[in-house]
Amino acid sequence: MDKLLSFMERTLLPVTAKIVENRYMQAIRNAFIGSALPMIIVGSIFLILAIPPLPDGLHGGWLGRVSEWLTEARPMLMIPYQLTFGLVAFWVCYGVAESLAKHYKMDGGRVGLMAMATLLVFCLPVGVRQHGHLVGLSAISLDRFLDDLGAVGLFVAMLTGIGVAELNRFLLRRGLILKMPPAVPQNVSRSFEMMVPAFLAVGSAFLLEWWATTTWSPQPLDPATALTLPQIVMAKLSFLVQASDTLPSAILQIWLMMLLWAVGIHGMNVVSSVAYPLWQNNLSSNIAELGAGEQATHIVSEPFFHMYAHLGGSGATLPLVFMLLRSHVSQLKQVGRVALVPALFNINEPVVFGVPIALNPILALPLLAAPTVIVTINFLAMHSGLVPVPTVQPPLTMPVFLGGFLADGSWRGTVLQGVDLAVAGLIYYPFFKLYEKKLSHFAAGE
Amino acid sequence: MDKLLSFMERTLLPVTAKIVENRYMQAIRNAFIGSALPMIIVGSIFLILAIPPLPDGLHGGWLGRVSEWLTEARPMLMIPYQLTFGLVAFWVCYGVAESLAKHYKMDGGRVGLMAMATLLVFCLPVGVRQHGHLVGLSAISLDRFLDDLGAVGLFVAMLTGIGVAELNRFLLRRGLILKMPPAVPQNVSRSFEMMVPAFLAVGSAFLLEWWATTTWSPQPLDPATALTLPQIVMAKLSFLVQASDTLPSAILQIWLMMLLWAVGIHGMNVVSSVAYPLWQNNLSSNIAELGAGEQATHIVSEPFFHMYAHLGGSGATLPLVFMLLRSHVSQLKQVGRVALVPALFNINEPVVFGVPIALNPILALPLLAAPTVIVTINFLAMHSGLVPVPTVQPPLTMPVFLGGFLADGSWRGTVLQGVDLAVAGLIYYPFFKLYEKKLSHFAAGE
Amino acid sequence: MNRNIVLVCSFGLSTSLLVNSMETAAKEAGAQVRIRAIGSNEVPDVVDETDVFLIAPQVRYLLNGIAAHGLPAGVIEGRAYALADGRAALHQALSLLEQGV
Amino acid sequence: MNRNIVLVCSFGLSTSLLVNSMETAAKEAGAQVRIRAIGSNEVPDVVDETDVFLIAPQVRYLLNGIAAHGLPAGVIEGRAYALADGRAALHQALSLLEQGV
Repeated sequence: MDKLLSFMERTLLPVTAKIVENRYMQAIRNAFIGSALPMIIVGSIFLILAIPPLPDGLHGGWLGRVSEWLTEARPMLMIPYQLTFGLVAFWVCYGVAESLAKHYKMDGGRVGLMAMATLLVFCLPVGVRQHGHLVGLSAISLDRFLDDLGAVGLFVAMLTGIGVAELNRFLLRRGLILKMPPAVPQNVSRSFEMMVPAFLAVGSAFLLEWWATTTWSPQPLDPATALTLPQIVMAKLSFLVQASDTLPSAILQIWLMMLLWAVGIHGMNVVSSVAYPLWQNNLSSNIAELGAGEQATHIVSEPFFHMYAHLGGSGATLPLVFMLLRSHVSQLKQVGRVALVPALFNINEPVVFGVPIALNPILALPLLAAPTVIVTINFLAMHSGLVPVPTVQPPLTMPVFLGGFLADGSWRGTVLQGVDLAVAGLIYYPFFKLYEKKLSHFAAGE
Repeated sequence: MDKLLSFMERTLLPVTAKIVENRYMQAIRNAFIGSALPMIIVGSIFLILAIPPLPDGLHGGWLGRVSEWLTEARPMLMIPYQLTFGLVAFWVCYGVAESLAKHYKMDGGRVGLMAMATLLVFCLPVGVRQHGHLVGLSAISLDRFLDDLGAVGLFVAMLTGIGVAELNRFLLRRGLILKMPPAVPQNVSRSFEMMVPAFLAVGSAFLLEWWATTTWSPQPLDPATALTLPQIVMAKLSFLVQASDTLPSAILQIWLMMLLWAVGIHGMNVVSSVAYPLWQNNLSSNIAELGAGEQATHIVSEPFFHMYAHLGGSGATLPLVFMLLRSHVSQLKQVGRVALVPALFNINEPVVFGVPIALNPILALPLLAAPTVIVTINFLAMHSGLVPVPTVQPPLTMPVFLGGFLADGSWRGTVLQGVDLAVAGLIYYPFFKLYEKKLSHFAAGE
Repeated sequence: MNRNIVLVCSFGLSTSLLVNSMETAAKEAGAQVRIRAIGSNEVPDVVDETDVFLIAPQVRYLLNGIAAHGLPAGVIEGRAYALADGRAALHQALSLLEQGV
Repeated sequence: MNRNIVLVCSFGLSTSLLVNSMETAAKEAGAQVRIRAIGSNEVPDVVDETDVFLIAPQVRYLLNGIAAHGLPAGVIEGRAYALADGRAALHQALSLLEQGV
């Protein structure tokens, strides 16, 4: 086991470094954390206000009238959500371009705006005819346009952000921009430097969209059915999104995260670099279903892991902290004391490196097993409808029990977290005892 | 005259300082130059491509077919323009918030995005009913939504940018934000710090919009006629926009600019601080008319001054440069040599301070008179339909003749510039000779 | 002259404890240091104002990339990181500084 | 030690000539200076790296606001500005530096 862990570390470290250090992956992660996350979380709050977690079947009385009004006003109350979280691809597009531009020492804000304008072009079908005449944006519905700026457009948005930043870099390097003398102040010279890249970005997006719409849309071209690039790309990638929302995928993802953490690498960080867009898609689909008065059905999203699996931090280590606090080995007790408060906010690096769990042949096993079992339980509980699926993404530091309630707007989420904690505790306990014993032996042997 | 000029300087300097140094005015100017200008100019290029300056009445032949296709495809070809220049308020809103946030040492990009999300809320009527039911964004047309992000929404966009930045500052100062420990990296802590301000900004925009829509829209509320805040504000301010597009207004504006320049203050800078939104409105109205196949009718816009009045720089000093070059006073000849190349790109500080014109009692008169006469000629020429009104905003450094052609897409614009140059030359010439004589006397007296 | 110690972590939520404790340790030891934590993406921005990088163990795969900037850099020992042992981390930073690159 | 001279203008299109000519003058005179031009809005950002401000005549209404930062500041003489007379402007900057605030 010891050998296996150190072999894994040697193998995984370089791969991880490549994934996480890749500048595009970094830009995407920065975009999600820096630009989209506030919109996602604030949007989630508006969503809770628009579709509050009230018990079903309220009729009559004060609460019943509120509930009825809320149902009637839902389309209107969804607006603040739709214009924040609902435009997640728009904010991500800005963030990716801004972050990458800063990486290249260019003006992040300006490049970010240029990427936004470019993405907007991709969200309108081009070359569509109505009554035989070519039509412009007046023929497209606002609904469909904004849809493309949401989860549907995430892949195209990330690519647009990268593409626009790279275009700027290429043109700047080759000197193919309107260059002002060095003495001209930055705000003016930057404005002029943007003109050639902005023209090329928006112009080529327009031509690409024209080609894509006319090539891939159902014929004859019609504003109601014509497809945009985000829709086309999403259709091609929908197998990925669908595949991501299955039990094997959930287990694969948690396994990867925990394998990395077993050798002390930030697994959530690495896996989310790749999986975040898929999670956001599933979450957004849930909200769309909810908004339409249907049952939300997509299970595997960010809160599925952060709220229901990583209880007290990656690996569901909260029960372990309580065991540490009551340990007779003073070293472990000390770790428990330091680790308690962070663990209440789902931060468990003190546990992982203090006990340590990382690279620990005894504790690596429950670190892998506990979250896997929990994820399986949660998936089945949500799939069977016992517990609603998550529709809200609370901040990752949301304490356990509260997080479970907020994420699916139901006390059943809280109960599920309780069950998960008990299961995790049962799995950790024997291994913890074994490790404690080993440490006592060492202490006695000294 | 000498006394008058120095009195004006003493009076105007502090007023100018207040207008230009005001942090909101600075933020608005930065927003137009840094964030909106690239979009305005690139959008103008797309506009030229969509509505190229082809002679009227082309039928048959190769050029005729191109012309016909262009007319047919116009709604589609307008898209790149509509999503760049057409969203000028959207970019200005970001720019104002970003610039003001940076002034307050906050994160410009994040505050800018928050302002954009807030502005989007203002562009949707809230509380509208259709068939008796409250409706959300699906009932609103994309056309009207995007309209509000254009010139119509400029005033609200600037106020939104200022409001959101001030809200952030207020909450930050009072500590009313989710504060992370100082050791948390900036990208994460900023993301958390945005949540309270973003919630309050979007939330209160929603409530304000709800109140505004239900209070000011024609009753009964209907998605087709309900008004948004940008539309309501624009309606209240439309008298200003209309008043701005008159000959007295044009003369007043050029007088202010030239009075300031007469005492050596950057007049265009000061006047545009206030007038830019009005100019943009007039320009956008022209483009809307053009897009609808009508005649553009709004005269007083940015290119009306930059392209047709400030020939060779503020004050139409280009003819003066040629007089300088041929002067027998070596001092003037020297200024002419330095001033020639900048003047070809409409930069005339070397003339203003080299001759000098500023604070020069002899040359202050033609500096005021020449642009006033030119502006009057141009206004009348455009009003009578002899010359088309400007529909495109070339960069301010666009050389004379070329700029006149580009701004209205017609050779008549170039001819008008030629006439203007001749008139300016005639007005400057006697005063120039007088001044030259005075200098020769001095030189002889020495 | 103040030496700049920069801690590199991922989301940085767990690093704040260590920074505080290192600052206390520095005060006790009379060491002239400025300590801050940054996310991995900020590394290129702060290179000019950094004398030594300490890397959190869960992102130790960043070591090679960071060391390429030509400054002393090391991974914080797991237990010191976990227990927010400021003295140990400070000691590690100072000895990295002494060794140079 | 390099002294930082910052020229403040409006759009800055006309200041570039002067910067170049000042740099030439500085080289000739062997003066150790770094010269740059900024827009008026950038003043607060560069205060820390500035030793003296020179203000273009057409934005001379900025003088009071800029002088409030407690650094030597002056308006460039019109003719020196107009003719891109680097020597005169450099001389003005250096004497402002000598006088202090």
